[in-house]
Amino acid sequence: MSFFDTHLLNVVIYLPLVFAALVLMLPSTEHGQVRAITFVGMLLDLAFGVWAYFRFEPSGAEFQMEYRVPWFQQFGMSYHLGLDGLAASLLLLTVFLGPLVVLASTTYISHRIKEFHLALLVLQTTMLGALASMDVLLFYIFFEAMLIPMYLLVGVWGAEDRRMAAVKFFLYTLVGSLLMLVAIVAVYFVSGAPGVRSFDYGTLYNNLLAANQQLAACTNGPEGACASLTGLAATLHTYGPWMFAAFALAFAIKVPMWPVHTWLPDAHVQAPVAGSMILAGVMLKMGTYGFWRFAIPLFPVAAQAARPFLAVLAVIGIVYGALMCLAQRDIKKLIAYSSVSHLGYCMLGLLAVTSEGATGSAYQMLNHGISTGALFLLFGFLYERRHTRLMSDYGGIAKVMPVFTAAFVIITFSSVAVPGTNGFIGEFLVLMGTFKSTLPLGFGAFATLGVILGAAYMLWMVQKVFFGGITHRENQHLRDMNLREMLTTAPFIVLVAVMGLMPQPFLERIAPSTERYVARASVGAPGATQAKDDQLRVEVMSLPSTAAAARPSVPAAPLAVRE
Amino acid sequence: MNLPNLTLADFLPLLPAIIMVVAASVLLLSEVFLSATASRGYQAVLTVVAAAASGAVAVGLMFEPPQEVFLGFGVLDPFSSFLTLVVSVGLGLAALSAVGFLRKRGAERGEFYALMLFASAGMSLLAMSTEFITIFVNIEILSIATYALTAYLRRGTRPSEAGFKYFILGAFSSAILLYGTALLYGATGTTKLNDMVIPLQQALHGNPALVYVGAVLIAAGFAFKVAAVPFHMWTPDVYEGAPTPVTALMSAGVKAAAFASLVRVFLTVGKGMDPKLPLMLFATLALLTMVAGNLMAIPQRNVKRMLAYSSIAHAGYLLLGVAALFVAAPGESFRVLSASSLSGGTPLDVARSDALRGILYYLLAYTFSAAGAFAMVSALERREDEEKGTAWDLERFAGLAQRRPGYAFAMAAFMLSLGGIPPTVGFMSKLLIFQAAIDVGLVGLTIVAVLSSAAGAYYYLRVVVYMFMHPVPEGAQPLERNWGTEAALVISTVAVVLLGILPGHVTDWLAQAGTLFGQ
Amino acid sequence: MDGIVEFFRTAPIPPEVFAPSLGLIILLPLLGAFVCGVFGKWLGRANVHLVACSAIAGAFVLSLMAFWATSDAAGGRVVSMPNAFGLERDVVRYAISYDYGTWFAAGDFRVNFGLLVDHLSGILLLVITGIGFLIHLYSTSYMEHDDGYWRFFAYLNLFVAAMLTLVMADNLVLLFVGWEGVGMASYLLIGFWYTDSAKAWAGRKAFVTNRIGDFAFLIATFLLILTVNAFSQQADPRDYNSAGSSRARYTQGLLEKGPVTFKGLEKMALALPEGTGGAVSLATPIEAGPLAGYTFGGVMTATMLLFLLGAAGKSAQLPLYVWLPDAMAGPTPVSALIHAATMVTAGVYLFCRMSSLLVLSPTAMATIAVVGALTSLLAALIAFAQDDIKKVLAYSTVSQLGIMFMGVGMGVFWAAALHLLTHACFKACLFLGAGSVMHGNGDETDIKKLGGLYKEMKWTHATFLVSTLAITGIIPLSGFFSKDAIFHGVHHNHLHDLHWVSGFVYAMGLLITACTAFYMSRVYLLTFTGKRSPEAKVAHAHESSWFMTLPLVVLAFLSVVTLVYALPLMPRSGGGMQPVFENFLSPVLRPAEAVARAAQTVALDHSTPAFVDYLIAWLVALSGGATAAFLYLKFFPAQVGKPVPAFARAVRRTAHNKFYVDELYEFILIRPVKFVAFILFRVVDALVIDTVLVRGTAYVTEKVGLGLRRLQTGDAQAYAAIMALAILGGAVYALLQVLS
Amino acid sequence: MVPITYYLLLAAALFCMGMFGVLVRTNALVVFMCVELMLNAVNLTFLAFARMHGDGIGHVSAFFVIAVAAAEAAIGLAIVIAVFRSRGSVNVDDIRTMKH
Repeated sequence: MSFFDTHLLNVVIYLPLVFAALVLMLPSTEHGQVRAITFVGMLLDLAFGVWAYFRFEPSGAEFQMEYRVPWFQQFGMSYHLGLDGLAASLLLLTVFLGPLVVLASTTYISHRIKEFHLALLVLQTTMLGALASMDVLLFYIFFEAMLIPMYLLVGVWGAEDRRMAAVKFFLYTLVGSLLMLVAIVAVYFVSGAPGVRSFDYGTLYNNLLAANQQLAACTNGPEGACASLTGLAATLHTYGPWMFAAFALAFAIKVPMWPVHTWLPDAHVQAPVAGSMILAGVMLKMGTYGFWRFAIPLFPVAAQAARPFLAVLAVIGIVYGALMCLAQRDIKKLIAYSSVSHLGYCMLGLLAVTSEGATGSAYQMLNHGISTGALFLLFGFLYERRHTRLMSDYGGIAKVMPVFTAAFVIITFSSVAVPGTNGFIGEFLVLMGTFKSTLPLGFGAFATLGVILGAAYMLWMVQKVFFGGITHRENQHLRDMNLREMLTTAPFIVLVAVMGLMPQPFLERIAPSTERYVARASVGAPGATQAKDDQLRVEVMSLPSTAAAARPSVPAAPLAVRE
Repeated sequence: MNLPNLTLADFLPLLPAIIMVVAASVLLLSEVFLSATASRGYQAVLTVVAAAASGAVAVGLMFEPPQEVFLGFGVLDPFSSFLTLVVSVGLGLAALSAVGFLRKRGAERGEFYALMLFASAGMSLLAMSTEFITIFVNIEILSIATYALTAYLRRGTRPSEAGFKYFILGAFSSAILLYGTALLYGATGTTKLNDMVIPLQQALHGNPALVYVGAVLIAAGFAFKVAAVPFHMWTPDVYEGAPTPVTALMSAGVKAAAFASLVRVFLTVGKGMDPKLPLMLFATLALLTMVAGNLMAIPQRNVKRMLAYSSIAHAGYLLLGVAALFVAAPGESFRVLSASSLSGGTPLDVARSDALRGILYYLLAYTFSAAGAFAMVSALERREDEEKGTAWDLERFAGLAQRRPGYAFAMAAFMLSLGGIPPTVGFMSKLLIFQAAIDVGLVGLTIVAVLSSAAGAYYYLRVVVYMFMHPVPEGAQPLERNWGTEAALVISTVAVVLLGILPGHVTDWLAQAGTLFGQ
Repeated sequence: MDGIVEFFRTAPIPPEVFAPSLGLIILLPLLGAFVCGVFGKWLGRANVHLVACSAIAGAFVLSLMAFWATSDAAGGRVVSMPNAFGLERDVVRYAISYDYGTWFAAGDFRVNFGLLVDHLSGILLLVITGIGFLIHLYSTSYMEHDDGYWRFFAYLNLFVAAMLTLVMADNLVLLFVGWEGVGMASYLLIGFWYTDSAKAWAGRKAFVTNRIGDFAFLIATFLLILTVNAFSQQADPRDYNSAGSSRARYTQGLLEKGPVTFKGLEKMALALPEGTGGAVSLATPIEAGPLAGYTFGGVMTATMLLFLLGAAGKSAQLPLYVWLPDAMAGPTPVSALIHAATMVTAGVYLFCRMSSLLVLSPTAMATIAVVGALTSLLAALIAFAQDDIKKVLAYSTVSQLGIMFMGVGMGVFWAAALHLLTHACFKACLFLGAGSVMHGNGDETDIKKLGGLYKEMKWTHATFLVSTLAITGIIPLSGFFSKDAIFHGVHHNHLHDLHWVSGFVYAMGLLITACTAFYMSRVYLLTFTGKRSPEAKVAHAHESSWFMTLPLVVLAFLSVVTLVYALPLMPRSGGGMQPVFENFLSPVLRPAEAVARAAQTVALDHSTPAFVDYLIAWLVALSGGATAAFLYLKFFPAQVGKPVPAFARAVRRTAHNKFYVDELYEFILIRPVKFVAFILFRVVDALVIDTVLVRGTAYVTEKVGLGLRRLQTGDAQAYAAIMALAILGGAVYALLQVLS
Repeated sequence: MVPITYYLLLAAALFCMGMFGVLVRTNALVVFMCVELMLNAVNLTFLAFARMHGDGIGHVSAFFVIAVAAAEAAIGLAIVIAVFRSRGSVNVDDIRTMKH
């Protein structure tokens, strides 16, 4: 029973914070040291993160490396961490991006360097915490806290129009998540009597499960069968859709799904390279992760009802995002809109509720993190050299930057999902899952259009930027990537190949979560083969202390005043 | 005519108030013997010490069993003790931020602190009083002191104007409150809350008109003190005109005490009337206050005034908690003002104690955040511009992150806390209030609350934007540092963050305070 | 004699020993690509040449071994591989395979790295690596002045690797890897000279057009997967028996190798026809799943039509052929390898591979045949008026591919494959010849500005002549036989309910033959005969080095000798003789024939062409050639100076501008999409969502705040008044409560 | 013997008059006097009820109110003087520098 058996997740999450403290002690003039310490911290975190990833036993319990202590109990909260397959994968992605982001910013960020790295480290902690939280409110706290450092990243180190973008990003997300907060508290209350209810994911889910099954039975039963419902099921029947809507809105904004996506282009365009990388790489996944973990399993019936609608939005997102790209002149904006398109695939895969689709969706989350992250990274290098985002200001730079071009083209192929790269597997699985699902065939067909458009806009951009003759004199003497930049890019390219050719190690860890997700999501589906209970119920460790979560505060006898 | 024999046990509960009063008197007396030029640094120290002492005593009292004091004119219970704690905190922070403020203006005089102490004594007593005349007297004690404090600075037109408005409207409102009291007295024949319950229930069958109108008038009186829309109009002007530390004290202490008394009175009076009335009353007030407060703060460039509006908005959230106290039975439908049948089988008394807990925690949270924010304002304002009213312009905050990273961080913490963003205490306290409201089914109102607080985030963020994302304005003279201000900042920052992350112990007390409420 | 036969029938490396190293055939070029691409700059020209060529050479040797192994019959025991989907006794003969394990799996879907070499893929392996090697050799000299050589060879190796994957894949998804891989490689190679943006655009055009095909390909794959699921749920033992399988084995196969392997699909195809009895037939509606309600036959037709679109993308058929002519922007060896010999024939290969499924749907077959015929004719007509030698060859490629599609569509798979083979030889030869011509004439490609090269470039001229004759279809060259085999089959095969097709396609075929003969002769005559054109860039062309001529000679030689394949020398099982190639491919195509026989969707005819057929075809070809000869040797030289009649000019202009198809697409497809995108961005995204909804909300909020602010007049009495009013309201409400 | 209702109505009337005065009069001093009037109306009410209930609470309350009113008067007049000092007028309509 070593220290790490219990605390590994804590270490992974709070290590960046510790290093933030170290950085805080440094004088803000010591740029080199600040960078070095941050980098070391991120590397260590990567090491621990990888360790955690490999500790995760695919065949083991759903949630592993759990850690739970009482925290703010009379309010039904406990400090509870744990990883399932999906969370582990996303956690790996997060810690993987960490050091690279630092490397990417070494020359990009020239002022207020100490603050910048502080923000990075804090951001890392919040993201990891959100991924590992097993307590809904804990998740919410991290989910919200995440906004602050990112807001600063965009607003302080961003491009010319950064303030607007930062505030827009913040408020956009806040509105959604605040409504979700109401829903969280509401579902906490309806979930059970004072003694048994808790914000803990497991408790919450298990409390709702039976009612959800009843509700599903009557919803898919004859007309008006739900009138006879009582208790929790009845409440869910009346308010479930509202609560789901609140959750869905919050996460849909984060994803972002059409039509609540307009914060993304601004944020991406204005953010510094680090901001864009993390935003695309990890933050957007919080939305899909939220759907996967909370919104859909907690309210399967409402989700079932809303599924066609959401799926339509997802497909619109895919095609619409791609079309937007064709209309852009600004490279970063194009990449941002391509994210909208890619995340549309993730959502579609989720909503297909087939194991292929869900697996593909999860894998697509990782792919997008890598390919789009790399695209932003590479463009960041270019931007450092030329300080313009317009395609028309480039052209023909393949001549002067061959290595850079090669890297960019490889990533581009990954982003347009050429077989052999990681992108293909995710996209293929998502589409197949969609075709296999109970959604009409049209969804799959339209989504597949993205394959064409994707190639169209990405290659168009590559063409305009890299090929043809050099049209601007400034571009004649651009220097090619230096060693640091190559080192920063290499991991991405390696991963593109590795994840494309041997995805099994990654898929294996995702698979168990997928099965459970599908089982839980299809609780609400008509005529879904009811999965075994051990697939549905969430098994988590109970509080070590005897105190039950959410002990009701019993009122004492009124004051003896008059006798 | 036999005098009641009072034992020392009757005076023990008053200890915090007594400490403050004694300290005040010491200050006044010592001031007499000081030459105009003598250093007066000790005064702030003494005030802070008194505040600390009374706070400590209050904490100690929190574990005393609930008891009547002075034949039921007052009551000692964790609720009142916790409020005393809140008041002492507010007093301490205000006094700390006053040090530099007064020195800058060469207005250090003992009566300033003495008045602060008197006001705080009044607040802490108000939290305890359970008899209408006592309540009235205490309200007047704290009001009169604050009237004087508001007009304390004699330079310029603003302080006197603020004082005048505050005074006229304050007197007006207390007259109204008093009239309400009289009506209730007429209906019940007593002014003690505890004795009122039964006559009220009888009156309900007799002629409830007196009771109802009286209740409305009393509510109006309190609504003025807590600055609830539409009784809020004085707030921005007075907060702007008053010396910033005084503003801090008002926004923290006065509001807290008034809320405490409001809750006490209405939990009792409410028993004597159809619960629908107070629910409607406070739900409406909450709705108006939250929405209007936030909306009106949005266009403000004057930070001090913006904070005034924000304090109105916060009163709104607190009123939401108050409204949650008066939900008797959740209705069926989903309306904004009335409760919907969401409640998960929580017994109403439990829900009620949760609501009380939420209110108390919110008061503490708000005290720290607001006092800290005002301390920062007082550190940044330039008195040359006071007449123009630009002394508190957002520009003063531009580039603060480069000039004083520590200050900027602290202010950011306060702003986020006021905006209710985790991981700050502001989030936790809002959470408790919302939880209470949702628990009893005030979902519609809660949704309004969160939406308005999202709107609120905008103007809080704007301060952050100025501090972090705007360049330092050229010709910005260096900020002189001051131990008092910095102490205030450090204390409140630490509190804001710690209470946000580890609310455990405080909420344990609150569980007590909320439940062991003398009802 | 028997000794020799025995020697050829015993593979030097026993199949079971060799099978595991099949992967090397792909890995070698891949490695070459990696080395050339990453270290090419430092290695220097010679080393790069060495690495690239030896990689391909190695692959060629291995392919030879593989090919040999597939024909291994040592001691009369024919090489055979177990069929995971069939019963134990039911093995696949003349084939070796190896499964490198799972690539990816999710849910009940799984894809393996499974390689399969049978006679069909074997012969293609030889073509790819063999011709590939020759073209590498050729390129070493052709690219000698280009300092992007290392990129070039990296791409070329990459392409070969992808193409080999495509051919050796034993399942659709892996095939798709190659399918897109070659697309990617050709994108890189077409845009090889990226500094000329027109060339780079051509690359993008090729890729995107191919993507349109891939879009259909993907959907078709998914439909197949769904069909397999439905089949495995609905089929009953009789179905499995008729396919020589059993439920247990079949589901086991699905578990091990996934639903998209060709062998598995073959089994399903065998089980589907009505003739077999059983629960599932073409007319059976699918019960469950997304396809519920559609019949198996209907789904199969849809799938095959989608595959047709996919193949049309890759093999440059209507409506997606437009990219191929532009693809000539790439270096000439690329055009020879990718856009003549190998990649563009992928569509034909695909259909031969899935012949057993294809024959289930006469509709699809008819469509394929007709599309092929129309494409072929259109391309031929366009080729009439092209003056760029490579463009002419490009269109002739399109036309020849059309002919192959006709064959596939009418069920003469073996002939189509044979034509694929012969066409690979002579078209590669033609392209390389053209390359040699350009190389010798300062990259001049306009045939009007060449001429009289027969003296200067003897080798080039000779080989070009041979391959021209071959493509024109002159006895006794391979082209004649393969093409005629197709036409013969087309003529005598009959699609169920669609008898008119064979007649129509056959007629078209003859017409195409004539046209082919015409434009090819035109190219040949204008380029090599006559006297040197005054506008020639260089006064005297020089013959290329032997690096370039040797491949020409080899290819010319091949394009002669491959005729052997078409000769009816092998004994047919049912008596009589059958062409070598048909016999050779019969192990691959036997299931298709079985299915066709059972389903009676297409009546396959196996008669060998009679002398009359030969004669007709020959005359047609000759007539075309003769016309060309007459026009360009006698008529036009005489007409010089005379005004050309208007209609002639109009016709020529139209043909020269490719019948304005590109412009049409631009107008009906590309412009609208761009326009819609622009409108959506400006109106929906920027205006409606962002400005009106998002910023609008903020704006309204702020305005309301400003409005409320106005109430703060600063007048204490006003404040008091408002308070009073509020109290009044409260009191009134309270009193109302009392009254009620 | 005058019934209590009359006293109450009188008190209410006085209260309303005071309130109205606060709203309309412009001279700060007069406004302040109106407030005093309201307080006295309250006193009247207290006494009337005290009479009705026949106990001492009402009287006590009245005395308290008077005392407090005196204190208020003290501070209030001081403030009015401060206002007069700073702007030379005690006209309520002039005292509106801070607004919005």
